[in-house]
Amino acid sequence: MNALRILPEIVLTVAGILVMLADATMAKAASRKPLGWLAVLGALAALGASLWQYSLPPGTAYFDVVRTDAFSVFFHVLIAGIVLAALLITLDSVSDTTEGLGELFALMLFGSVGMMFMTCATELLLIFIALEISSISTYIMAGFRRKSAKSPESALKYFLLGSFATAFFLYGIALIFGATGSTSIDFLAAHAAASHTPWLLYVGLAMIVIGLGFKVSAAPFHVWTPDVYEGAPSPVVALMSTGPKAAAFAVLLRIVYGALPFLHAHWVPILWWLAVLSMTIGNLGALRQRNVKRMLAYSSIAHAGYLLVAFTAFSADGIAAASFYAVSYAAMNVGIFAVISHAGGYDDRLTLLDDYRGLAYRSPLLGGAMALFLVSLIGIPFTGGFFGKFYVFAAALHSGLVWLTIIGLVNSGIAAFYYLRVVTAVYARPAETAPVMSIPRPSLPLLIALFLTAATTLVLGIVPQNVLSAAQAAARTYSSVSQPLPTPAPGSAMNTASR
Amino acid sequence: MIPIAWYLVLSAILFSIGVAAFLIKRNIISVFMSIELMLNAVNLAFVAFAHEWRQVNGQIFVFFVMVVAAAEAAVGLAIIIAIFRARNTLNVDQVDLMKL
Amino acid sequence: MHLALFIIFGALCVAGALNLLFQRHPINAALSLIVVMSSLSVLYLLLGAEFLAAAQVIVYSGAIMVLFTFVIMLLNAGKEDRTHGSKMAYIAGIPGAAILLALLAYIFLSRQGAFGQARLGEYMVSTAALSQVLFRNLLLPFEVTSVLILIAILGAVALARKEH
Amino acid sequence: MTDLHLWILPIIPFAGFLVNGLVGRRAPKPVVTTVALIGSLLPALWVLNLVVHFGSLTLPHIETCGTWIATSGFHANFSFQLDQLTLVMLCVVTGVGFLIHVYSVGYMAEEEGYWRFFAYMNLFLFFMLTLVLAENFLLMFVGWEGVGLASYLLIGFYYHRDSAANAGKKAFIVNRIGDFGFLLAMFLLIAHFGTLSFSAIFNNVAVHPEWQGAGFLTAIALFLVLGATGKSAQIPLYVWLPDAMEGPTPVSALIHAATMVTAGVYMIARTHVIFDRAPVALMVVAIIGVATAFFAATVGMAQTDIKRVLAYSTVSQLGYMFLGCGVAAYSAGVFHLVTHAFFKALLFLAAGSVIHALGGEQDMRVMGGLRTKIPVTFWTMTAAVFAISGFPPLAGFVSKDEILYQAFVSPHGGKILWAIGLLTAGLTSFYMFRLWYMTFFGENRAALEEHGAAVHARSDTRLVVEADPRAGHGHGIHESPKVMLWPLIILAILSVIGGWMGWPEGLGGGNWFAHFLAPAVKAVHLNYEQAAVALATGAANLPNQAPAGSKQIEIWLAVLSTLVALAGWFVAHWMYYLRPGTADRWSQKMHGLYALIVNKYWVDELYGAVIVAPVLFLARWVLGVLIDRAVIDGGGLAAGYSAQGFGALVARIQSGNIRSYAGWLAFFAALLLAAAYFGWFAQFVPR
Amino acid sequence: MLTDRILTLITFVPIGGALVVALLPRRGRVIQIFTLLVTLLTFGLSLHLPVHFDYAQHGFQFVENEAWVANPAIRYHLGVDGLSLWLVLLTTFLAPIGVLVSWRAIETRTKEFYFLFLLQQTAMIGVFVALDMILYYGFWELSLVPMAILIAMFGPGKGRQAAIKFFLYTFLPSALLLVAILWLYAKTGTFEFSQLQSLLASGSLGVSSTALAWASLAFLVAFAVKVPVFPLHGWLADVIQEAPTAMAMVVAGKLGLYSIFRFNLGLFPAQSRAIAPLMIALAVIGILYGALLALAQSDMKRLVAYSILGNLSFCILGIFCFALTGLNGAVFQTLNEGVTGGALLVLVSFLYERYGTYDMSLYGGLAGKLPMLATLYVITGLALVGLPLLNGFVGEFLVLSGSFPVHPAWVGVATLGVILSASYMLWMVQRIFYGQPSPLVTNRVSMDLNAREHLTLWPMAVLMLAMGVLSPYWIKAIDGAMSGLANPASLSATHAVPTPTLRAALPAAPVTEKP
Repeated sequence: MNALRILPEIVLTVAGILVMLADATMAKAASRKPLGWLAVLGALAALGASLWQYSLPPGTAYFDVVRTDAFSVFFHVLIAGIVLAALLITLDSVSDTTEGLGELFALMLFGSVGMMFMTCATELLLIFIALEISSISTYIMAGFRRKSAKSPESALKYFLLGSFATAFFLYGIALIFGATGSTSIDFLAAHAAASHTPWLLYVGLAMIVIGLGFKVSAAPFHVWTPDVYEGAPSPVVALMSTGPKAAAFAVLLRIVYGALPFLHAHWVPILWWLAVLSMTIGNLGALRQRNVKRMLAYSSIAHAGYLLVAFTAFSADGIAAASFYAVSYAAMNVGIFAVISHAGGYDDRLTLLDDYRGLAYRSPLLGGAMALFLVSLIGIPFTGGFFGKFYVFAAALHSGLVWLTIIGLVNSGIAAFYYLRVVTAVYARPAETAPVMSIPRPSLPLLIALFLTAATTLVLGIVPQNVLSAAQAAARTYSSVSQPLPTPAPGSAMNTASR
Repeated sequence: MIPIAWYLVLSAILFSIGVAAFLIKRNIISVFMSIELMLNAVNLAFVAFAHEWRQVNGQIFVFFVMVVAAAEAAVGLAIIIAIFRARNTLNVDQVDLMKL
Repeated sequence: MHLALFIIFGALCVAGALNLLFQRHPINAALSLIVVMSSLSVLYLLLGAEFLAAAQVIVYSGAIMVLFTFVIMLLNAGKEDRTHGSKMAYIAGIPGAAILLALLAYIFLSRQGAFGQARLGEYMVSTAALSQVLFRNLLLPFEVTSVLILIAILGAVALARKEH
Repeated sequence: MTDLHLWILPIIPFAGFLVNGLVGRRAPKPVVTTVALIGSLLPALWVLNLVVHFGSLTLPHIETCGTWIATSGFHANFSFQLDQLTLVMLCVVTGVGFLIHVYSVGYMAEEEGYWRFFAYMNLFLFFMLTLVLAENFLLMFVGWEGVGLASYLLIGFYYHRDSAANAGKKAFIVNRIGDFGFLLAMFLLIAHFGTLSFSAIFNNVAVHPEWQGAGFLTAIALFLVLGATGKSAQIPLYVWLPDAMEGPTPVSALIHAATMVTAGVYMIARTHVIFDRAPVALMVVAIIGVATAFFAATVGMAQTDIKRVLAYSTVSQLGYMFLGCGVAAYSAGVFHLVTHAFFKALLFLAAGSVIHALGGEQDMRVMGGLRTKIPVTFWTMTAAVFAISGFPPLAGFVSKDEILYQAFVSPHGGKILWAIGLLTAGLTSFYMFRLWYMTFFGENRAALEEHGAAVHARSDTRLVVEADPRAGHGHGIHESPKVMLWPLIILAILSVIGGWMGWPEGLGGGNWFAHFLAPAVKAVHLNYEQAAVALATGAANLPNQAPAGSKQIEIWLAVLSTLVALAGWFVAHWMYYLRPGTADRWSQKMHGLYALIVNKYWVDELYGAVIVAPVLFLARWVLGVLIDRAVIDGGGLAAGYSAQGFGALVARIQSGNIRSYAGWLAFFAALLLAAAYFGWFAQFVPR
Repeated sequence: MLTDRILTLITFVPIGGALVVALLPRRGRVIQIFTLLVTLLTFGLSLHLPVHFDYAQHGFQFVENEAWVANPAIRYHLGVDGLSLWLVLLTTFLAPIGVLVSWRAIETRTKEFYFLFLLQQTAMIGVFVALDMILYYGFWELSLVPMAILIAMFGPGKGRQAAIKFFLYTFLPSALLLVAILWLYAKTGTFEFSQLQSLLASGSLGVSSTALAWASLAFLVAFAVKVPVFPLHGWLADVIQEAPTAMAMVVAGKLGLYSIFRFNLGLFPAQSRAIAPLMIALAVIGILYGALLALAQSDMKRLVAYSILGNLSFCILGIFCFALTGLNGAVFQTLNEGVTGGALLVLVSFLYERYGTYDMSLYGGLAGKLPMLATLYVITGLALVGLPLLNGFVGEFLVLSGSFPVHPAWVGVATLGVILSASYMLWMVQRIFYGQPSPLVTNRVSMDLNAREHLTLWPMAVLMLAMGVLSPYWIKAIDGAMSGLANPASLSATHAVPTPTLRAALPAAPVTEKP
């Protein structure tokens, strides 16, 4: 029974080990792509296992170290989906001779084990270890393009600054431990309010926010993001801009909503400022970027800001909105990196905005997909990006955060500029002087990845009900949030009667 | 009889020196070492709090931090080797290819 | 006795840390760090963490720092140049570190009454007691650590492997 | 109530327009001609039918054939009305219209845009008939704008010529200024009456004597006057009419002399109930009328282009009609309208015949001695010249004299108005005879006989150039074909006898016309109680007590005006027949005055400098460059650049240096911790 | 029954067509023909609406109302009333024309073009039929995207800049619109238009009037930019200059104006009245400004753009005087602008296809070479400047006459616009068609309108005449929808005639006109 509660993690670990072993036994010159398919199978199995976990009754395992509930399963499914797509993207963009491919696939699988543990752990110790698993695997993957000058630098920056932030995170845990004598989320939720040293909690929480803020690239702890995204291989960016982030947000939710909800008067203002700064700095920074990956890095900062807005709502809707947003952001961001890593390749042939001019001429499919994802990133209705943003800000406004909503939506308006610049570039005529770029034919994995992400993006925008219900079920696992989900509209009986 | 708070202050001093060292050191390996210093500072706090609460969990946490630090060290040093191969420098100021 | 030990090894810690800060050769820095770590193990002992004190010496001073020194040697790292690549580190960073120190020290000292006293030998955690918790309540994290180590090995191999 | 199907009247020419407009380009010329003539003849016949049945009608006869605009707050129908005034206008429009159509068949025979011309002409008839038949202001406005459109199209008929295109545009725009007044008048009417129906409004006004002199009625009337000055080419909006002579001559005859330009007069007569309640507006009308009459006459004295002389003459004569209306003698105004239609149409057609004869020459200075060469034209024109100059018993004398008499005796009039009118009559006589002499007498100054068809360069017709050199055409001065001459003759007869239907009572006539028209245009009378109310409410200037004139006065005034006309003739005779060089000498002697007149008082230049140029400057530079480019575009750009500037600041953080990043992190971490510990944030969150 | 779902059909047939277009081969004119058929089908379906519309009833008809998302409570709620009825028809009517006008103008990347074109159709129709705020907002925002991409793809000059300018101009205020919608939701718990309307009207929400004023302002600005209203028109000229004709035809006017009618007047009647003086002033400025700037242009498309600005300002004037007649006129004028402005853009594009420039100074003397085109050009121009019996007059007249009693001075100044509009229109016609043929015109052989072009233009020309002569057919539906929005005082036909007090005291004296 215990094992079933961590079944997806086990599946992924096993798959990772299999990939690793197979890699070791294969001939040096042999193509490692079959390993990728093996990893894809593992991810699929993990996805199935995660979905299967919905049938489990909510409960804990291993002495209350992990808990399986609607919340953790929601994020498990999300992470399994992300890693699945990331693997497919990797398969598409690498060649048979790409170095260290076997390790890359294994690392992706192992990294997602960490991410998954982050979302289901209810013990800060496990959270810390899981966070390290996910972080360290990403540090490594960021440096995987060893021939490039940028990739190791990216890894180094990520590694050094990440460890720096981890130290803060760890200090925060220490202080919380110091305030309560425990590192169990459940214990904190039950007893932390009675701590006779609440100021240790304030400071500890702030340190945790710093650490996690770094992981989710929330301003002002965002500085690493553009550099790291620029240097890392695109398929890896697809993973690391979504998976660890979603997991880190889940952790933040666990801590602020699950463990320390009674401190909301302290953390809501902190997150408020983080949200405002992230949105503003992210969007303004992206305005001038000509490098598409850097631009998307800034964009991811901004999106972290939008997601933080949901946190500040301090309501069940806020949790649901944050969860929903994580899904929609993952879909569109993985999608756009699928396009970028296919068009630009594993070794980043296309970097600048102008390189993407006329992409839709070379490949209508890629151009169209890119436009779709960008439109979703802008937040145009009938895409996941819109509904996520809408739900986030609806939750914020419902909690009376008028100014935050205004700042956020004005920011999304500014953001439209740089996204649209890419859209228009993709659809503009290629410059006569530009060298003809050769876009490889879309491979099967790419098509699957694009279909997955595009379909998710559209489904989330057009028929969001199922995912929304799942997110709301996840939110309901937090009994701590006093504010109930808003009641149906007054006179909703009339709605149904009027037809 | 030492107040626990003194241990905590000591941990804070070490942590801050670690931060300062991270900022000042130019050699990447030294920078990495300052991170280790910061982790050690945190460990001290953990142990102090464990003593305060008479909770063994705090010590176990430290144990895990050591493990993690070891793993990090392995990976970190590998990254440093990789960057040295790519750039032939260990000066952190010269690893700023990507900017703006 | 306790106080004396605390002051001596606490001062050693700080001195080692400051030495790390000001030494320009990485080997010196590494040695300073070893001083810090070793002193810390004594402090752990003072706080009743005998297993940790041992692990500190074995893992940190013994393994990790050896690795560091090995890499320093391997890469033949010399005295670091005082390059001036960053103004921000001085404009924002050092004040930041100072604020951090001041803030934490202020908090701990102004509220020191909230904490108890550490008395030598009053609270000793035996390795057995520790392992009771470690291998029972925290078994899963312990097992998960294996994944972490696996990753570290995998990553170190992948990154540091000779290019072909 | 008998249904007269009044809607058929305008629809017929409209059908003609559609047929010619859609298929005329490919249709053979006879078909075009037939369609066009049917389009103008059938309405004329229908009007005859109306005349026959007129006695049996209850007047005003109103027919509604559909709703045009309908909201809950406002309603306007396609309603037509027939009363005496309408009938008179119908006769003029269809009668003269048909004659000019016939004339045009000859005149335009060789034109390339033959079909286009007739399509436009029928379109004009459609709108003009709509105008006079309308039972409400809105439908009248349809005709009002429509005739403007037809006028625009016809003036610009030779669109390849810039001057013609400019003139058309000018006509339309200046008319639009008038329409602006018309529109505002309608808005006021709607605001005060909730409807635009003539009968509803007029009945309402008629039963409210306490509105005598009321401000809103005066405002309405003054705005209507603005409209009328546009259409009827009065000061200050007359400037388009002389330029309108760029159009083919039949157009000038039909639209810019006989019918369209009189629409303003018709409108004032039609809405006289309002004007009766607005004495101030009446006075304005009278002053504008007499001023225009005099002013245009002076300009006409110095023009050398035959059509321009006639154009200014038209402006001047329209001023007389305004004067008539302005002294509340609406029937006199309308009567002059009718007679003027005859003789001015004739003058234009005859002038067209002259131009035709000379192969397109319009400059009188190179004419002369044509009397014998084109006798029919000469004689018919002579009739018209005498008529317009006011020689008894011709039409012009009767109607003009009626106006002057009314101006003299009417309580709304005044001796000054009369005196200026009389002076103008002399001027009219002078410039008409000047034209007459310069064109038909003296020696032929035209180069045509020597050089053949050399003088067509500034022609309005390419007759000579493009016609195949058949006999009588293209070579030498020749009389026009019969199809052009018959309308001249008919109009000449009408110019002679047309006035007799309004022969004044003072000179022994019955003034049948005035009596016939009276029910439609007679000023509102007050019954006793209403007068009492009017006095009690302090409304001054009760309208139209019976004019305090007498037969004596009427006779004396008639004699006086005849003498004045004779004087004008004599001066012209002396200057242009007996001593041909006199005019030049005088013009040199009175150089300033002459320059003033010959340059039309520089009014065009003045308007250009005071209105057109500033407007264009405003549009191009102030609004276009300063506001639109600098402020509005610039504002957007500035916002964009400032956002990008902030973006640059954000990018500054991204120095690429790890230590800098760490410094940044450390600083904000410390700040965040301090803030969290001291609880600063809670105070900085705007709710 | 299909007819129960008629609005869904009309709205989503285009997008269904778009999906098929994406799969069609890029061969020959397959895509064009297919798109034409789809748009014709949509138009045919939309004809169902006026035929089966109950003109006696003022509420929403053909209603479809189902839950879409449970929480937040978003509903799939569609319906039309007298206001949206004709706007839907206008949209579906212009769609086949858009295809026809693009027939030759868009030769490359047809698949993308028609895909986005059809997407745009769905978005626009959706805006008019959606009765749930979020559904509405969805279509509203969606309508920006195809437009922006098409401008960027096909803009001959600075297409990309224009696209971005357009998008930002409209998207930024729309963000504030979303804030306002969400705020209302937070206060009322519903996104449904009718419920919001009754809740706001009841005044039982307990929100401050200041807050409501800000909310209404957010609505207004978002819509005013899209119209555009005077100082917010910065995008218009650039966009119309760069956009493909089929898009330029629909970019301005109806969406924004409809939204002002529906939401600003419908939800915030009091706030709209409070801001009316400003809007009226802006409208009047806009009328004159648009006309004057049109006068200053030498580029045809820019001229048309400014003329559209001026003409749309009439609508704003009519709206914010709150007189029933004026409101009717404003709706009618909105329709006019779609037809007439669209036709003018089509004509301009036909000229461009022949001579490759929009610069009027290079033209001249075309009337002789292209008589049919010239004729239709003049007709359209006259409709635009408000010649009676054509549609423009009815709209302008209703707007001005209806608004006049409310603000005589402003309306009087606005009426000056009729002079200026005639000036620029006739000047344009003169510069293009009159005078001697320019070198450009003489050096290039070009045919007069061909069959396709006739087919493009005549429906619009006929509609201009029909709307000018048979306006009650349109207004009977509009009037019903507007009666709820107007000031009560303006409803009665009796106007401000000073009632004579003395008359009552006097014996009734029949007035006779003595012969």
